[in-house]
Amino acid sequence: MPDPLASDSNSSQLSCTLNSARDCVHVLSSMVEVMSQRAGLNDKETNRVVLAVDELFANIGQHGYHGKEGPVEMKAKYDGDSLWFEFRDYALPLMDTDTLRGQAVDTSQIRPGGLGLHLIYAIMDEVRHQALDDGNRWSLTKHLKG
Amino acid sequence: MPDPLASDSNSSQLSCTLNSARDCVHVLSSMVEVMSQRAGLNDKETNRVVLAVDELFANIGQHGYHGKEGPVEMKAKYDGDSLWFEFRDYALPLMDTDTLRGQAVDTSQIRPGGLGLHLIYAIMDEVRHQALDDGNRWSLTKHLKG
Amino acid sequence: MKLEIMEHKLNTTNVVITLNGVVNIHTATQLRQRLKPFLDDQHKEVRVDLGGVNFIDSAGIATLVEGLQWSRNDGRRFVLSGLSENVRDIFELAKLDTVFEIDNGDS
Amino acid sequence: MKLEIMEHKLNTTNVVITLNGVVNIHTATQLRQRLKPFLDDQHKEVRVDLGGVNFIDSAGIATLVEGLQWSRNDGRRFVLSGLSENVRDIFELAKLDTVFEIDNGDS
Ligand SMILES: Nc1ncnc2c1ncn2[C@@H]1O[C@H](COP(=O)(O)OP(=O)(O)O)[C@@H](O)[C@H]1O
Ligand SMILES: Nc1ncnc2c1ncn2[C@@H]1O[C@H](COP(=O)(O)OP(=O)(O)O)[C@@H](O)[C@H]1O
Repeated sequence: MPDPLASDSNSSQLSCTLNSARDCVHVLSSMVEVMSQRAGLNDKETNRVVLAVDELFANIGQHGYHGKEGPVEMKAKYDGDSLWFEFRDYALPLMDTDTLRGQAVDTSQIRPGGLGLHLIYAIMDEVRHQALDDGNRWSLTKHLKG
Repeated sequence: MPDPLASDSNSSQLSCTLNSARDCVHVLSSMVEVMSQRAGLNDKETNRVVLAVDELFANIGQHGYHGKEGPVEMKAKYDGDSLWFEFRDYALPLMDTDTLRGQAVDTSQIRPGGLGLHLIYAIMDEVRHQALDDGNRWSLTKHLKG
Repeated sequence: MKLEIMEHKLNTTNVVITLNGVVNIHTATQLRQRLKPFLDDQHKEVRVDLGGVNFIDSAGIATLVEGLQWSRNDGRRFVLSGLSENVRDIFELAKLDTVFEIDNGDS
Repeated sequence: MKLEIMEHKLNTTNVVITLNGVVNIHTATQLRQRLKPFLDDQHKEVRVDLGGVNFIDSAGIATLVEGLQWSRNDGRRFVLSGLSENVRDIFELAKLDTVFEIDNGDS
Protein backbone atom coordinates (compact mmCIF):
# COMPACT_ATOMS: atom_id res chain seq x y z
CA MET A 1 0.00 0.00 0.00
CA PRO A 2 2.21 2.81 -1.24
CA ASP A 3 1.01 6.10 0.08
CA PRO A 4 -0.26 8.51 -2.58
CA LEU A 5 1.03 11.40 -0.53
CA ALA A 6 4.56 10.08 -0.93
CA SER A 7 5.01 11.42 -4.42
CA ASP A 8 4.55 14.90 -2.98
CA SER A 9 7.15 14.34 -0.36
CA ASN A 10 10.28 16.46 -0.50
CA SER A 11 12.24 18.69 1.83
CA SER A 12 9.72 21.50 1.46
CA GLN A 13 6.59 19.55 2.39
CA LEU A 14 5.73 17.55 5.46
CA SER A 15 2.31 16.24 6.39
CA CYS A 16 0.51 14.34 9.11
CA THR A 17 -2.82 12.72 9.84
CA LEU A 18 -3.73 13.19 13.47
CA ASN A 19 -6.90 13.54 15.46
CA SER A 20 -8.31 16.39 17.47
CA ALA A 21 -7.25 14.90 20.83
CA ARG A 22 -5.28 17.51 22.71
CA ASP A 23 -2.05 15.56 23.05
CA CYS A 24 -1.62 15.74 19.25
CA VAL A 25 -0.75 19.41 19.59
CA HIS A 26 2.77 18.33 20.53
CA VAL A 27 3.19 16.52 17.20
CA LEU A 28 1.86 19.52 15.28
CA SER A 29 4.12 21.89 17.17
CA SER A 30 7.24 19.91 16.39
CA MET A 31 6.32 19.72 12.69
CA VAL A 32 5.67 23.47 12.58
CA GLU A 33 8.92 24.15 14.41
CA VAL A 34 10.96 22.03 11.98
CA MET A 35 9.31 23.66 8.96
CA SER A 36 9.69 27.21 10.30
CA GLN A 37 13.37 26.63 10.95
CA ARG A 38 13.85 25.21 7.47
CA ALA A 39 12.13 28.28 6.04
CA GLY A 40 14.66 30.42 7.88
CA LEU A 41 12.46 31.99 10.57
CA ASN A 42 14.25 33.07 13.72
CA ASP A 43 13.43 31.76 17.18
CA LYS A 44 10.82 34.42 17.99
CA GLU A 45 9.02 34.11 14.65
CA THR A 46 9.07 30.31 14.94
CA ASN A 47 7.49 30.55 18.39
CA ARG A 48 4.72 32.77 17.02
CA VAL A 49 3.95 30.52 14.06
CA VAL A 50 3.86 27.47 16.35
CA LEU A 51 1.34 29.40 18.46
CA ALA A 52 -0.91 30.31 15.49
CA VAL A 53 -1.06 26.68 14.33
CA ASP A 54 -1.71 25.47 17.88
CA GLU A 55 -4.65 27.92 18.13
CA LEU A 56 -6.19 26.78 14.85
CA PHE A 57 -5.92 23.14 15.96
CA ALA A 58 -7.49 23.98 19.34
CA ASN A 59 -10.43 25.69 17.61
CA ILE A 60 -11.05 22.73 15.32
CA GLY A 61 -11.17 20.42 18.33
CA GLN A 62 -13.28 22.68 20.55
CA HIS A 63 -15.64 24.37 18.11
CA GLY A 64 -15.53 22.13 15.03
CA TYR A 65 -15.69 18.75 16.77
CA HIS A 66 -17.14 20.11 20.06
CA GLY A 67 -14.54 18.30 22.12
CA LYS A 68 -15.24 14.92 20.50
CA GLU A 69 -12.48 13.18 18.63
CA GLY A 70 -12.25 13.59 14.87
CA PRO A 71 -9.57 13.41 12.18
CA VAL A 72 -7.30 16.38 11.54
CA GLU A 73 -4.82 16.47 8.66
CA MET A 74 -2.12 19.05 8.24
CA LYS A 75 0.29 19.82 5.42
CA ALA A 76 3.21 22.18 5.96
CA LYS A 77 5.01 23.67 2.96
CA TYR A 78 7.30 26.48 2.10
CA ASP A 79 8.83 28.09 -0.95
CA GLY A 80 10.95 31.20 -1.39
CA ASP A 81 8.01 33.50 -0.67
CA SER A 82 5.95 31.94 2.05
CA LEU A 83 5.40 29.33 4.69
CA TRP A 84 2.03 27.69 4.47
CA PHE A 85 -0.06 25.35 6.61
CA GLU A 86 -3.19 23.64 5.32
CA PHE A 87 -5.64 21.92 7.64
CA ARG A 88 -8.48 19.61 6.72
CA ASP A 89 -11.17 18.53 9.18
CA TYR A 90 -14.34 16.45 8.82
CA ALA A 91 -16.46 18.49 11.23
CA LEU A 92 -19.75 20.17 10.29
CA PRO A 93 -18.88 22.71 7.57
CA LEU A 94 -18.83 26.19 9.08
CA MET A 95 -21.08 28.48 7.06
CA ASP A 96 -21.07 31.67 9.09
CA THR A 97 -17.60 32.85 8.24
CA ASP A 98 -18.27 36.12 10.06
CA THR A 99 -17.47 34.41 13.35
CA LEU A 100 -13.95 33.98 12.05
CA ARG A 101 -13.05 37.64 11.60
CA GLY A 102 -11.65 37.85 15.11
CA GLN A 103 -12.78 40.63 17.42
CA ALA A 104 -10.64 43.31 18.98
CA VAL A 105 -9.38 42.20 22.37
CA ASP A 106 -11.13 44.17 25.11
CA THR A 107 -8.56 44.44 27.88
CA SER A 108 -10.80 46.55 30.13
CA GLN A 109 -12.88 43.47 30.65
CA ILE A 110 -10.48 40.60 31.14
CA ARG A 111 -11.95 37.16 30.63
CA PRO A 112 -10.44 33.79 29.85
CA GLY A 113 -10.99 32.82 26.22
CA GLY A 114 -11.62 34.65 22.97
CA LEU A 115 -7.91 35.08 22.30
CA GLY A 116 -7.29 32.36 19.75
CA LEU A 117 -8.47 34.08 16.57
CA HIS A 118 -6.91 37.38 17.63
CA LEU A 119 -3.52 35.66 17.93
CA ILE A 120 -3.89 33.81 14.62
CA TYR A 121 -4.68 37.07 12.78
CA ALA A 122 -1.92 38.96 14.58
CA ILE A 123 0.69 36.39 13.53
CA MET A 124 -0.23 35.11 10.07
CA ASP A 125 -0.45 37.18 6.87
CA GLU A 126 -3.33 35.22 5.37
CA VAL A 127 -6.06 33.20 7.07
CA ARG A 128 -8.44 31.33 4.80
CA HIS A 129 -11.41 29.08 5.40
CA GLN A 130 -13.34 26.97 2.92
CA ALA A 131 -16.49 25.00 3.75
CA LEU A 132 -16.49 21.64 1.93
CA ASP A 133 -19.24 19.07 1.60
CA ASP A 134 -17.88 16.98 4.40
CA GLY A 135 -15.82 19.35 6.46
CA ASN A 136 -13.54 22.36 6.34
CA ARG A 137 -10.26 23.40 4.81
CA TRP A 138 -8.18 26.05 6.58
CA SER A 139 -5.00 27.66 5.46
CA LEU A 140 -2.54 29.88 7.25
CA THR A 141 0.16 31.71 5.31
CA LYS A 142 3.20 33.58 6.59
CA HIS A 143 5.15 35.67 4.10
CA LEU A 144 8.90 35.32 4.25
CA LYS A 145 10.96 38.45 4.01
CA GLY A 146 13.13 38.19 0.88
CA MET B 1 -8.65 16.56 -2.32
CA PRO B 2 -9.87 14.54 0.66
CA ASP B 3 -7.04 12.44 2.00
CA PRO B 4 -7.55 8.68 1.62
CA LEU B 5 -5.68 8.13 4.87
CA ALA B 6 -8.35 10.07 6.72
CA SER B 7 -10.83 7.20 6.81
CA ASP B 8 -8.27 5.26 8.86
CA SER B 9 -7.86 8.08 11.27
CA ASN B 10 -8.94 7.48 14.85
CA SER B 11 -7.47 7.80 18.31
CA SER B 12 -5.42 4.65 17.87
CA GLN B 13 -3.67 5.58 14.62
CA LEU B 14 -1.51 8.54 13.72
CA SER B 15 0.63 8.91 10.62
CA CYS B 16 3.05 11.27 8.97
CA THR B 17 4.87 11.78 5.71
CA LEU B 18 8.33 13.17 6.35
CA ASN B 19 11.68 12.96 4.69
CA SER B 20 14.96 11.50 5.81
CA ALA B 21 16.46 14.88 6.76
CA ARG B 22 17.74 14.67 10.31
CA ASP B 23 15.55 17.40 11.80
CA CYS B 24 12.47 15.26 11.09
CA VAL B 25 13.51 13.00 13.95
CA HIS B 26 11.93 15.54 16.34
CA VAL B 27 8.53 15.14 14.64
CA LEU B 28 8.81 11.35 14.76
CA SER B 29 9.84 11.41 18.40
CA SER B 30 6.86 13.49 19.45
CA MET B 31 4.45 11.24 17.55
CA VAL B 32 5.99 8.14 19.14
CA GLU B 33 5.86 9.76 22.57
CA VAL B 34 2.17 10.66 22.21
CA MET B 35 1.29 7.16 20.98
CA SER B 36 3.32 5.40 23.68
CA GLN B 37 1.63 7.44 26.39
CA ARG B 38 -1.80 6.68 24.90
CA ALA B 39 -0.92 2.98 24.91
CA GLY B 40 -0.16 3.28 28.62
CA LEU B 41 3.63 2.89 28.61
CA ASN B 42 5.46 4.47 31.53
CA ASP B 43 8.12 7.14 31.17
CA LYS B 44 11.06 4.73 30.93
CA GLU B 45 9.36 2.47 28.38
CA THR B 46 8.28 5.50 26.35
CA ASN B 47 11.87 6.74 26.28
CA ARG B 48 13.07 3.36 25.01
CA VAL B 49 10.44 3.12 22.27
CA VAL B 50 11.23 6.68 21.13
CA LEU B 51 14.87 5.56 20.91
CA ALA B 52 14.12 2.45 18.84
CA VAL B 53 12.09 4.45 16.31
CA ASP B 54 14.76 7.16 16.16
CA GLU B 55 17.38 4.48 15.37
CA LEU B 56 15.32 2.95 12.58
CA PHE B 57 14.78 6.40 11.05
CA ALA B 58 18.52 7.16 11.31
CA ASN B 59 19.37 3.91 9.52
CA ILE B 60 16.94 4.60 6.68
CA GLY B 61 18.55 8.01 6.16
CA GLN B 62 22.16 6.86 6.49
CA HIS B 63 22.16 3.41 4.91
CA GLY B 64 18.96 3.38 2.81
CA TYR B 65 19.23 6.85 1.29
CA HIS B 66 23.01 7.20 1.92
CA GLY B 67 22.55 10.62 3.49
CA LYS B 68 20.56 11.97 0.53
CA GLU B 69 17.03 13.15 1.14
CA GLY B 70 14.15 10.80 0.44
CA PRO B 71 10.57 10.30 1.61
CA VAL B 72 9.85 8.47 4.85
CA GLU B 73 6.31 7.61 5.95
CA MET B 74 5.40 6.34 9.37
CA LYS B 75 2.18 4.98 10.84
CA ALA B 76 1.81 4.50 14.57
CA LYS B 77 -0.96 2.28 15.95
CA TYR B 78 -1.93 0.44 19.05
CA ASP B 79 -4.56 -2.00 20.23
CA GLY B 80 -5.00 -3.87 23.50
CA ASP B 81 -2.07 -6.15 22.76
CA SER B 82 0.62 -4.13 21.09
CA LEU B 83 2.07 -0.86 19.97
CA TRP B 84 3.16 -0.88 16.35
CA PHE B 85 5.17 1.40 14.06
CA GLU B 86 5.30 0.90 10.32
CA PHE B 87 7.84 2.67 8.12
CA ARG B 88 7.90 2.93 4.36
CA ASP B 89 10.87 4.22 2.41
CA TYR B 90 11.63 4.50 -1.32
CA ALA B 91 15.31 3.63 -1.07
CA LEU B 92 16.95 0.73 -2.93
CA PRO B 93 15.25 -2.43 -1.61
CA LEU B 94 17.58 -4.16 0.85
CA MET B 95 18.01 -7.80 -0.18
CA ASP B 96 20.60 -9.07 2.25
CA THR B 97 18.45 -9.21 5.35
CA ASP B 98 21.32 -10.88 7.26
CA THR B 99 22.86 -7.47 7.86
CA LEU B 100 19.80 -6.68 9.93
CA ARG B 101 20.18 -9.37 12.57
CA GLY B 102 22.20 -7.07 14.78
CA GLN B 103 25.52 -8.24 16.15
CA ALA B 104 26.48 -8.64 19.80
CA VAL B 105 28.02 -5.45 21.10
CA ASP B 106 31.73 -5.96 21.71
CA THR B 107 32.55 -3.72 24.64
CA SER B 108 36.22 -4.79 24.80
CA GLN B 109 36.72 -2.87 21.60
CA ILE B 110 34.84 0.41 21.93
CA ARG B 111 34.07 2.21 18.69
CA PRO B 112 31.51 4.79 17.71
CA GLY B 113 28.69 3.25 15.66
CA GLY B 114 27.18 -0.19 15.26
CA LEU B 115 24.79 0.37 18.18
CA GLY B 116 21.55 1.18 16.36
CA LEU B 117 20.35 -2.32 15.48
CA HIS B 118 21.43 -3.67 18.85
CA LEU B 119 19.24 -1.07 20.58
CA ILE B 120 16.26 -1.70 18.28
CA TYR B 121 16.37 -5.44 18.97
CA ALA B 122 16.90 -4.91 22.70
CA ILE B 123 13.81 -2.69 22.95
CA MET B 124 11.22 -4.02 20.50
CA ASP B 125 9.58 -7.45 20.56
CA GLU B 126 9.33 -7.82 16.79
CA VAL B 127 11.44 -6.25 14.05
CA ARG B 128 10.36 -6.95 10.48
CA HIS B 129 11.66 -5.93 7.10
CA GLN B 130 10.09 -6.43 3.69
CA ALA B 131 11.78 -5.52 0.40
CA LEU B 132 9.24 -4.03 -2.03
CA ASP B 133 9.60 -3.23 -5.72
CA ASP B 134 10.31 0.40 -5.04
CA GLY B 135 11.58 0.50 -1.48
CA ASN B 136 11.27 -1.05 1.93
CA ARG B 137 8.68 -1.62 4.59
CA TRP B 138 9.80 -1.88 8.20
CA SER B 139 7.77 -2.66 11.23
CA LEU B 140 8.55 -2.48 14.92
CA THR B 141 6.20 -4.04 17.47
CA LYS B 142 6.17 -3.72 21.23
CA HIS B 143 3.90 -6.05 23.18
CA LEU B 144 1.86 -4.41 25.91
CA LYS B 145 1.60 -6.25 29.20
CA GLY B 146 -2.08 -7.11 29.79
CA MET C 1 5.84 14.83 31.24
CA LYS C 2 5.19 17.89 29.08
CA LEU C 3 4.57 20.22 32.03
CA GLU C 4 6.11 19.81 35.47
CA ILE C 5 4.43 21.68 38.34
CA MET C 6 6.13 22.17 41.70
CA GLU C 7 4.73 24.05 44.66
CA HIS C 8 6.71 25.67 47.43
CA LYS C 9 4.97 27.19 50.43
CA LEU C 10 7.01 30.10 51.77
CA ASN C 11 4.75 30.38 54.83
CA THR C 12 1.06 29.98 55.61
CA THR C 13 0.02 32.84 53.32
CA ASN C 14 2.56 32.88 50.48
CA VAL C 15 3.10 30.18 47.90
CA VAL C 16 5.30 29.89 44.80
CA ILE C 17 4.26 27.58 41.97
CA THR C 18 7.11 26.71 39.61
CA LEU C 19 6.35 25.52 36.08
CA ASN C 20 8.69 23.65 33.75
CA GLY C 21 7.85 22.79 30.16
CA VAL C 22 5.02 23.76 27.88
CA VAL C 23 1.68 25.34 28.93
CA ASN C 24 -0.69 24.60 26.06
CA ILE C 25 -4.10 23.21 25.18
CA HIS C 26 -2.90 19.77 26.35
CA THR C 27 -1.28 20.70 29.67
CA ALA C 28 -3.41 23.68 30.79
CA THR C 29 -6.06 21.46 32.41
CA GLN C 30 -3.43 19.95 34.66
CA LEU C 31 -2.24 23.45 35.64
CA ARG C 32 -5.80 24.58 36.39
CA GLN C 33 -6.33 21.64 38.75
CA ARG C 34 -3.11 22.31 40.64
CA LEU C 35 -3.64 26.07 40.81
CA LYS C 36 -7.18 26.01 42.16
CA PRO C 37 -6.55 24.87 45.77
CA PHE C 38 -4.07 27.75 46.24
CA LEU C 39 -6.59 30.38 45.32
CA ASP C 40 -8.50 30.13 48.57
CA ASP C 41 -8.51 32.83 51.20
CA GLN C 42 -5.70 31.40 53.30
CA HIS C 43 -3.24 32.55 50.68
CA LYS C 44 -2.48 36.24 50.45
CA GLU C 45 -0.02 35.87 47.60
CA VAL C 46 0.27 33.27 44.86
CA ARG C 47 3.34 33.61 42.67
CA VAL C 48 3.68 31.60 39.45
CA ASP C 49 7.29 31.20 38.31
CA LEU C 50 7.35 30.70 34.54
CA GLY C 51 11.17 30.54 34.37
CA GLY C 52 11.16 27.02 32.96
CA VAL C 53 8.33 27.62 30.48
CA ASN C 54 9.42 27.98 26.86
CA PHE C 55 5.95 28.06 25.30
CA ILE C 56 2.46 29.24 26.24
CA ASP C 57 -0.74 29.36 24.18
CA SER C 58 -4.15 30.96 24.74
CA ALA C 59 -5.39 27.98 26.79
CA GLY C 60 -2.39 28.47 29.11
CA ILE C 61 -2.97 32.21 29.30
CA ALA C 62 -6.70 31.68 29.97
CA THR C 63 -5.79 29.52 32.98
CA LEU C 64 -3.60 32.30 34.36
CA VAL C 65 -6.35 34.86 33.69
CA GLU C 66 -8.70 32.70 35.77
CA GLY C 67 -6.12 32.69 38.56
CA LEU C 68 -5.89 36.46 38.38
CA GLN C 69 -9.68 36.83 38.54
CA TRP C 70 -10.10 34.48 41.50
CA SER C 71 -7.39 36.40 43.34
CA ARG C 72 -8.69 39.88 42.52
CA ASN C 73 -12.20 39.02 43.63
CA ASP C 74 -10.79 38.51 47.11
CA GLY C 75 -8.18 41.24 47.16
CA ARG C 76 -5.22 38.88 46.96
CA ARG C 77 -2.02 39.10 44.94
CA PHE C 78 -1.36 36.94 41.91
CA VAL C 79 2.15 37.52 40.49
CA LEU C 80 3.91 36.08 37.42
CA SER C 81 7.71 35.90 37.30
CA GLY C 82 10.55 34.58 35.16
CA LEU C 83 8.92 35.13 31.75
CA SER C 84 11.23 34.09 28.91
CA GLU C 85 11.41 36.35 25.86
CA ASN C 86 9.07 34.12 23.85
CA VAL C 87 6.51 33.88 26.63
CA ARG C 88 6.61 37.65 27.17
CA ASP C 89 6.13 38.14 23.42
CA ILE C 90 2.90 36.10 23.53
CA PHE C 91 1.60 38.08 26.52
CA GLU C 92 2.27 41.26 24.53
CA LEU C 93 0.53 39.92 21.40
CA ALA C 94 -2.43 39.03 23.64
CA LYS C 95 -2.29 42.57 25.11
CA LEU C 96 -2.20 41.08 28.60
CA ASP C 97 1.30 42.15 29.62
CA THR C 98 -0.16 45.18 31.40
CA VAL C 99 -3.10 43.32 32.94
CA PHE C 100 -0.97 40.94 35.01
CA GLU C 101 1.41 41.90 37.80
CA ILE C 102 4.69 40.73 36.28
CA ASP C 103 7.83 40.56 38.40
CA ASN C 104 10.79 41.22 36.10
CA GLY C 105 13.29 40.35 38.80
CA ASP C 106 15.11 43.65 38.21
CA SER C 107 15.28 44.92 41.76
CA MET D 1 17.32 25.29 19.88
CA LYS D 2 17.04 21.55 20.43
CA LEU D 3 20.44 21.28 22.13
CA GLU D 4 22.09 24.05 24.10
CA ILE D 5 25.83 23.74 24.72
CA MET D 6 27.64 25.85 27.30
CA GLU D 7 31.31 25.66 28.15
CA HIS D 8 32.91 26.69 31.41
CA LYS D 9 36.70 26.68 31.82
CA LEU D 10 37.57 25.93 35.44
CA ASN D 11 41.25 26.70 34.76
CA THR D 12 43.74 26.21 31.91
CA THR D 13 43.51 22.41 32.07
CA ASN D 14 39.96 21.62 33.24
CA VAL D 15 36.78 22.36 31.34
CA VAL D 16 33.10 21.55 31.96
CA ILE D 17 30.70 21.31 29.01
CA THR D 18 27.05 21.59 30.04
CA LEU D 19 24.35 20.21 27.74
CA ASN D 20 20.65 21.06 27.78
CA GLY D 21 18.07 19.39 25.59
CA VAL D 22 18.19 16.40 23.30
CA VAL D 23 21.34 14.69 21.95
CA ASN D 24 20.19 12.80 18.86
CA ILE D 25 20.90 12.20 15.18
CA HIS D 26 19.99 15.85 14.51
CA THR D 27 21.96 17.58 17.26
CA ALA D 28 24.98 15.25 17.65
CA THR D 29 26.91 16.95 14.80
CA GLN D 30 26.71 20.26 16.61
CA LEU D 31 28.00 18.61 19.81
CA ARG D 32 30.88 16.98 17.94
CA GLN D 33 31.98 20.33 16.54
CA ARG D 34 31.93 21.99 19.94
CA LEU D 35 33.62 19.11 21.73
CA LYS D 36 36.55 18.72 19.37
CA PRO D 37 38.58 21.83 20.28
CA PHE D 38 38.59 20.79 23.95
CA LEU D 39 40.13 17.44 23.26
CA ASP D 40 43.58 18.83 22.58
CA ASP D 41 46.52 18.30 24.88
CA GLN D 42 46.12 21.52 26.84
CA HIS D 43 43.16 20.00 28.62
CA LYS D 44 43.83 17.36 31.24
CA GLU D 45 40.17 16.87 32.08
CA VAL D 46 37.01 17.34 30.03
CA ARG D 47 33.79 16.87 31.94
CA VAL D 48 30.44 16.67 30.12
CA ASP D 49 27.48 17.54 32.34
CA LEU D 50 24.38 15.77 31.00
CA GLY D 51 22.12 17.09 33.80
CA GLY D 52 19.85 18.92 31.36
CA VAL D 53 19.69 16.11 28.80
CA ASN D 54 16.44 14.13 28.78
CA PHE D 55 17.16 12.01 25.71
CA ILE D 56 20.19 10.50 23.97
CA ASP D 57 20.40 8.16 20.98
CA SER D 58 23.21 6.12 19.42
CA ALA D 59 24.45 9.12 17.40
CA GLY D 60 24.77 11.07 20.66
CA ILE D 61 26.50 8.17 22.39
CA ALA D 62 28.85 7.72 19.42
CA THR D 63 29.95 11.34 19.77
CA LEU D 64 30.76 10.79 23.44
CA VAL D 65 32.61 7.55 22.58
CA GLU D 66 34.74 9.57 20.17
CA GLY D 67 35.48 12.03 22.95
CA LEU D 68 36.50 9.19 25.23
CA GLN D 69 38.79 7.72 22.58
CA TRP D 70 40.50 11.01 21.78
CA SER D 71 41.10 11.54 25.49
CA ARG D 72 42.35 8.02 26.22
CA ASN D 73 44.84 8.10 23.38
CA ASP D 74 46.56 10.95 25.19
CA GLY D 75 46.11 9.82 28.78
CA ARG D 76 43.53 12.48 29.62
CA ARG D 77 40.32 12.25 31.62
CA PHE D 78 36.89 12.36 30.01
CA VAL D 79 34.09 12.30 32.61
CA LEU D 80 30.30 12.23 32.26
CA SER D 81 28.08 13.58 35.03
CA GLY D 82 24.44 14.31 35.83
CA LEU D 83 22.90 11.39 33.90
CA SER D 84 19.11 11.33 34.25
CA GLU D 85 17.43 7.96 34.78
CA ASN D 86 16.40 7.71 31.13
CA VAL D 87 19.86 8.60 29.83
CA ARG D 88 21.50 6.12 32.21
CA ASP D 89 19.04 3.47 31.02
CA ILE D 90 20.18 3.96 27.42
CA PHE D 91 23.87 3.74 28.40
CA GLU D 92 23.06 0.46 30.15
CA LEU D 93 21.13 -0.90 27.14
CA ALA D 94 24.16 0.04 25.02
CA LYS D 95 26.41 -1.73 27.57
CA LEU D 96 28.54 1.40 27.80
CA ASP D 97 27.79 2.34 31.40
CA THR D 98 30.99 0.60 32.53
CA VAL D 99 33.14 1.89 29.67
CA PHE D 100 32.76 5.58 30.56
CA GLU D 101 33.92 7.25 33.73
CA ILE D 102 30.58 8.36 35.15
CA ASP D 103 30.43 10.74 38.09
CA ASN D 104 27.28 9.95 40.07
CA GLY D 105 27.69 12.98 42.27
CA ASP D 106 27.44 10.78 45.37
CA SER D 107 30.56 11.86 47.21
N1 LIG E 1 -13.00 25.77 13.81
C1 LIG E 1 -14.08 26.52 14.20
N2 LIG E 1 -15.32 26.06 13.95
C2 LIG E 1 -16.40 26.75 14.37
N3 LIG E 1 -16.34 27.93 15.04
C3 LIG E 1 -15.13 28.45 15.32
C4 LIG E 1 -13.94 27.77 14.90
N4 LIG E 1 -12.90 28.53 15.30
C5 LIG E 1 -13.42 29.60 15.94
N5 LIG E 1 -14.75 29.56 15.96
C6 LIG E 1 -15.66 30.57 16.57
O1 LIG E 1 -14.92 31.78 16.84
C7 LIG E 1 -14.99 32.12 18.23
C8 LIG E 1 -13.71 32.79 18.71
O2 LIG E 1 -12.64 31.84 18.75
P1 LIG E 1 -11.34 32.13 19.60
O3 LIG E 1 -10.90 33.53 19.31
O4 LIG E 1 -10.34 31.07 19.29
O5 LIG E 1 -11.78 32.09 21.11
P2 LIG E 1 -12.35 30.89 21.98
O6 LIG E 1 -11.99 29.62 21.28
O7 LIG E 1 -11.68 31.02 23.30
O8 LIG E 1 -13.82 31.13 22.03
C9 LIG E 1 -15.29 30.81 18.94
O9 LIG E 1 -15.92 30.99 20.20
C10 LIG E 1 -16.19 30.11 17.92
O10 LIG E 1 -17.52 30.55 18.03
N1 LIG F 1 17.89 0.82 6.48
C1 LIG F 1 19.03 0.14 6.16
N2 LIG F 1 19.36 -0.06 4.90
C2 LIG F 1 20.49 -0.71 4.58
N3 LIG F 1 21.35 -1.19 5.48
C3 LIG F 1 21.08 -1.02 6.78
C4 LIG F 1 19.90 -0.35 7.20
N4 LIG F 1 19.90 -0.33 8.56
C5 LIG F 1 21.01 -0.94 8.95
N5 LIG F 1 21.76 -1.39 7.90
C6 LIG F 1 23.05 -2.10 7.95
O1 LIG F 1 23.26 -2.60 9.30
C7 LIG F 1 24.49 -2.07 9.84
C8 LIG F 1 24.39 -1.87 11.34
O2 LIG F 1 23.53 -0.77 11.64
P1 LIG F 1 23.57 -0.08 13.06
O3 LIG F 1 23.59 -1.14 14.11
O4 LIG F 1 22.45 0.88 13.13
O5 LIG F 1 24.96 0.68 13.15
P2 LIG F 1 25.54 1.87 12.26
O6 LIG F 1 24.36 2.53 11.60
O7 LIG F 1 26.23 2.74 13.25
O8 LIG F 1 26.47 1.21 11.28
C9 LIG F 1 24.76 -0.80 9.07
O9 LIG F 1 26.11 -0.45 9.07
C10 LIG F 1 24.22 -1.15 7.68
O10 LIG F 1 25.17 -1.87 6.94
